[in-house]
Amino acid sequence: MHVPDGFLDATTSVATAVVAAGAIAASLRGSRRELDDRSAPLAGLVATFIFAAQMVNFPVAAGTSGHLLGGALAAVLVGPWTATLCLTVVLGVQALLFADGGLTALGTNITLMGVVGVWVGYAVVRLSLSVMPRRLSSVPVAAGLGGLLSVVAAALTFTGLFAVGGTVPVQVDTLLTGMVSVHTLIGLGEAVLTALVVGTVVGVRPDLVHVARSLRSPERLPTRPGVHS
Amino acid sequence: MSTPVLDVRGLTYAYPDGTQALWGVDLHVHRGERVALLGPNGAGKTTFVLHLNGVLGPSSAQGEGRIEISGMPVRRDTLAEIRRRVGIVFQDPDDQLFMPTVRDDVAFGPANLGLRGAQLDERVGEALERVGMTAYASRPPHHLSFGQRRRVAVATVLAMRPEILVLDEPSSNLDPASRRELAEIVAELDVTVLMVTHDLPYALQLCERSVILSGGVIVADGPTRAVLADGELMAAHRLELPFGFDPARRH
Amino acid sequence: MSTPVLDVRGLTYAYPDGTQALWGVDLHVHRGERVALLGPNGAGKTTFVLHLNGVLGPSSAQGEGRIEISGMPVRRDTLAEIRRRVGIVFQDPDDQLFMPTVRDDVAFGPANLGLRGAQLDERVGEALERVGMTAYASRPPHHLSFGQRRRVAVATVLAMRPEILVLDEPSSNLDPASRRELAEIVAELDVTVLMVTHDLPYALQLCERSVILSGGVIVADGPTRAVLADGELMAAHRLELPFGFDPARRH
Amino acid sequence: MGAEHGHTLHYHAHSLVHRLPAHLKIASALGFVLLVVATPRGATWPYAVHLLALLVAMRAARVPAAYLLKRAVVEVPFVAFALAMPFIATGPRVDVLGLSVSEPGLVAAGALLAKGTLGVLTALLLAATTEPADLLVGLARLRVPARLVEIMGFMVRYVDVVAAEWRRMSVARTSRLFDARSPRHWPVLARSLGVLFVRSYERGERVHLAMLSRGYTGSLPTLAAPAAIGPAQVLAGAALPTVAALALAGQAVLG
Ligand SMILES: Nc1ncnc2c1ncn2[C@@H]1O[C@H](COP(=O)(O)OP(=O)(O)OP(=O)(O)O)[C@@H](O)[C@H]1O
Ligand SMILES: Nc1ncnc2c1ncn2[C@@H]1O[C@H](COP(=O)(O)OP(=O)(O)OP(=O)(O)O)[C@@H](O)[C@H]1O
Ligand SMILES: [Mg+2]
Ligand SMILES: [Mg+2]
Repeated sequence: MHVPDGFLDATTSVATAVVAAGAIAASLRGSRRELDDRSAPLAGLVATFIFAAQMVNFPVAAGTSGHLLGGALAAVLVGPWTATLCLTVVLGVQALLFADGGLTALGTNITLMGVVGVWVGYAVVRLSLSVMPRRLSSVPVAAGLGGLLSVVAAALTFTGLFAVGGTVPVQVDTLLTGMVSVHTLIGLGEAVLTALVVGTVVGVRPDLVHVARSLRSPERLPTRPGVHS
Repeated sequence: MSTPVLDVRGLTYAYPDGTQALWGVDLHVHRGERVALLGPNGAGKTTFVLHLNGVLGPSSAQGEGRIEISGMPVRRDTLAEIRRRVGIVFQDPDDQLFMPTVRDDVAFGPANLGLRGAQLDERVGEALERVGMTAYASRPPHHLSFGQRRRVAVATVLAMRPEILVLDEPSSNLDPASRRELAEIVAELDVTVLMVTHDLPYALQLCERSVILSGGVIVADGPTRAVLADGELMAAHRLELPFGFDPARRH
Repeated sequence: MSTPVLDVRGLTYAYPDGTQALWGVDLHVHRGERVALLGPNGAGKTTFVLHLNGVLGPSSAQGEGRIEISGMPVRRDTLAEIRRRVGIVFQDPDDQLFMPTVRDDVAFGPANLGLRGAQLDERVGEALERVGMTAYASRPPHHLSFGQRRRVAVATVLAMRPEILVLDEPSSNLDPASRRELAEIVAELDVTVLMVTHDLPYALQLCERSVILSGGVIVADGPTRAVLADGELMAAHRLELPFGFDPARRH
Repeated sequence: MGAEHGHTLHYHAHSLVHRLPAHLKIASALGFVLLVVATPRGATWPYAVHLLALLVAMRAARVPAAYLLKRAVVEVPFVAFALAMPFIATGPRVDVLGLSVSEPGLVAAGALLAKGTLGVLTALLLAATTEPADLLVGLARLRVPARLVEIMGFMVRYVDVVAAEWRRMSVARTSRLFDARSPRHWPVLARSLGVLFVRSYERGERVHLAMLSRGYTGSLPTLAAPAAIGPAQVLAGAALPTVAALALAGQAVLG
């Protein structure tokens, strides 16, 4: 759903750019709380994965291209603030180096995928975790759900923006049905992949999963006798 | 007695997935000693070694205990100095080599120490010369054979001239001549050496003292010859002298 | 004489960056033979071995020559069958293990051969038992120690029951007892074995025949005892018997 | 078998454009695309001027047009959309080649194609002439927040690590009779994604720790100090947006 240059009118582009800039500023501040010495490399790796996932494009009938978004995955692994930064980086690199999504539409794309996608995904994950048993095995399920709904939410937002500031007079309801039906399908794929990746990571490195941090309890390690030199 | 160069007390460690690898390790090594660290697969040798310059440590997961290098505790604020003193050759050379060419990779450490220009070139040249990889200086390290990568990995650490040299199975994947040459290099250096190895003759040749780590604790510590001669101890920890090896032959 | 199980003629190969690693290799191995492949670091042993099941080959870069496994040429359309027959234990266990758990990883090959259910479990159980890793079946392989990973790597190949077993430095990073156990496993199996190693006593113990690959060509081929006894040949290719080793001791 | 280096979009050459400092190039590209987007739909010759300016820049960079065009396939979905637009858009209809299409849709499609193509080519030219490491330096000099540049730096490094780990894993799979084309095997691929994630992270983590072990403090020691920028370089950097601005102004005056 990368929006290219010239797809939305100037007002809408500027408005979303302002939203994106505000979100990035808040995330820079907010991510300090999520920060430790491993968070920058981890955020880099998450960005790499999302980058790869977004490369796989499916043609979407009456919209632009459709692909996995990764917002929920990022939020689960590194926390929502850092996740917004990750997606900002991914979208920035795509615009600068791969010409995917216009430079002038960067604000729009960050708003859609880095703000709406991330925060809807995160909210869904948190909500579902609060009603599920407090176990590590709940995390992948919640993450999958978050993945599905974040994609649908981003698609709805896109349609809304288009209705307000589209440069092409396409019937909004045609676009809406197209976007939502296709992105529900994509969302299912996103749900499966998010759950699988989060499932493996939670199984072997629960310390790397942001939302699983509170589920682990540190304890003192036992010792065994040995010889002393 | 003088302060030990390496002083470890009550070290425990569990990996993030909960596997506990160290169960209370105590070890003291004095200046100039060459100590072999023996033990079965999965004993915790690598885990232990990675604590010595703070690559692993309490901060990265659960664990307790105290490590001092020449009296300086390994802590977040001393790490830079610790890493200047302790040079580790990792068990997997792929973890160690990351620059685009062999020369850059060997230069990386000394350059971080502040060396530049001719001095830097000399350090790099000498280290590559020692491991016999001069001809490969401008090749990318990830395009070398396994044994060649291991030699470059050794060079990267030699070039930093550490006070304590820690080698995690340095002789594996080396051809026999390189293995002997490495032993000669290590014997020549005037540093404290801790060497993890499964090659018992190699340990006997190079190290006067041996320590057995098994199940996450030190279970034996003494002169290498005595340790290798204790059949019961050896068998209990999956150690045995290789086929055709005769410890009496050259001594 | 019967068709060789392994028949290689005039094999040349250059890596994509232009480094030529093989300069015309000829080798014939007959059913049931156990052959040691010796040679210095960078000789081209791994490059050669990776041709035997088509991981490397003319298609992946420049190179010529012909390889036949029991009379079947290694070509794109025969690869599936070739890989069923040739099992390679890679030099680096990280190149071999990729599934989330040790059990899944060992089961992967046999499952692709069509095994299911109890039969599959039995295969997996047996292979893990052989390398002594049963207790680790549900651990992720990338969280094992180096030696443990190597043992699992061996198990993944054993579980496929290949006709030809190719081992690239299988004993490196193994503790002494595991090293002996591996030798026993290999000696017990009724397969053709090609084993790359720098451990000459190990070669002597396990293989009646040795081949030296050096500078990308075969420079010697004969009974292991005779090859190891030829001091001049050995020295010319950076091979030497280790410290304390007495080839006469047990023979 | 370890990490590979270099990225595939960079076209190795030594030209004026390659040597321009990255932050100048980024600013120039950004300015140019902004002006392109601001060009009103329905205009024709200003787009021709933009394209001409871009072609001159490509010449100066000594990057073959074919090289850029091959990589412009990312634009294909938008082209498909643009081509569909005259048919699905609303508004008055006109006949083109015997087909009835929406007139505003046709105009919008033309503008979208022109803007999209110019934007894509500009970004590709920037990528072809700038190493990722330089791009990071350039972004830092343009005062992009340090944390974003840091994440981007790790991302660039991890691309290589992930690719190398993925290659290892696929060699391992095919050696044990795996066939990626058979749908029966897709669940395996999906499951190995999680492993790939953890493996890549841990490999990257160990390499990073190895770097720290050798005194790494966050910047590569061999990195030379940035060269001073001469007026000629500033002029060269400003050329592209200036031409575009003149074209726009001309359009406003002449109509
Ligand atoms: N990253 C990891 N996560 C979880 N457990 C691990 C990890 N690395 C190692 N372990 C476990 O910790 C224990 C000690 O491993 P370590 O690598 O220190 O052994 P080692 O003595 O070096 O063995 P080897 O001789 O095979 O190299 C083993 O049981 C191993 O399975
Ligand atoms: N990926 C690669 N790209 C380019 N050259 C390579 C690559 N891998 C190996 N080489 C080169 O090819 C030659 C043969 O390498 P190979 O790995 O086959 O040696 P080897 O006999 O297995 O050595 P070792 O005993 O150290 O494992 C060496 O000179 C090496 O530098
Ligand atoms: Mg180890
Ligand atoms: Mg090799």
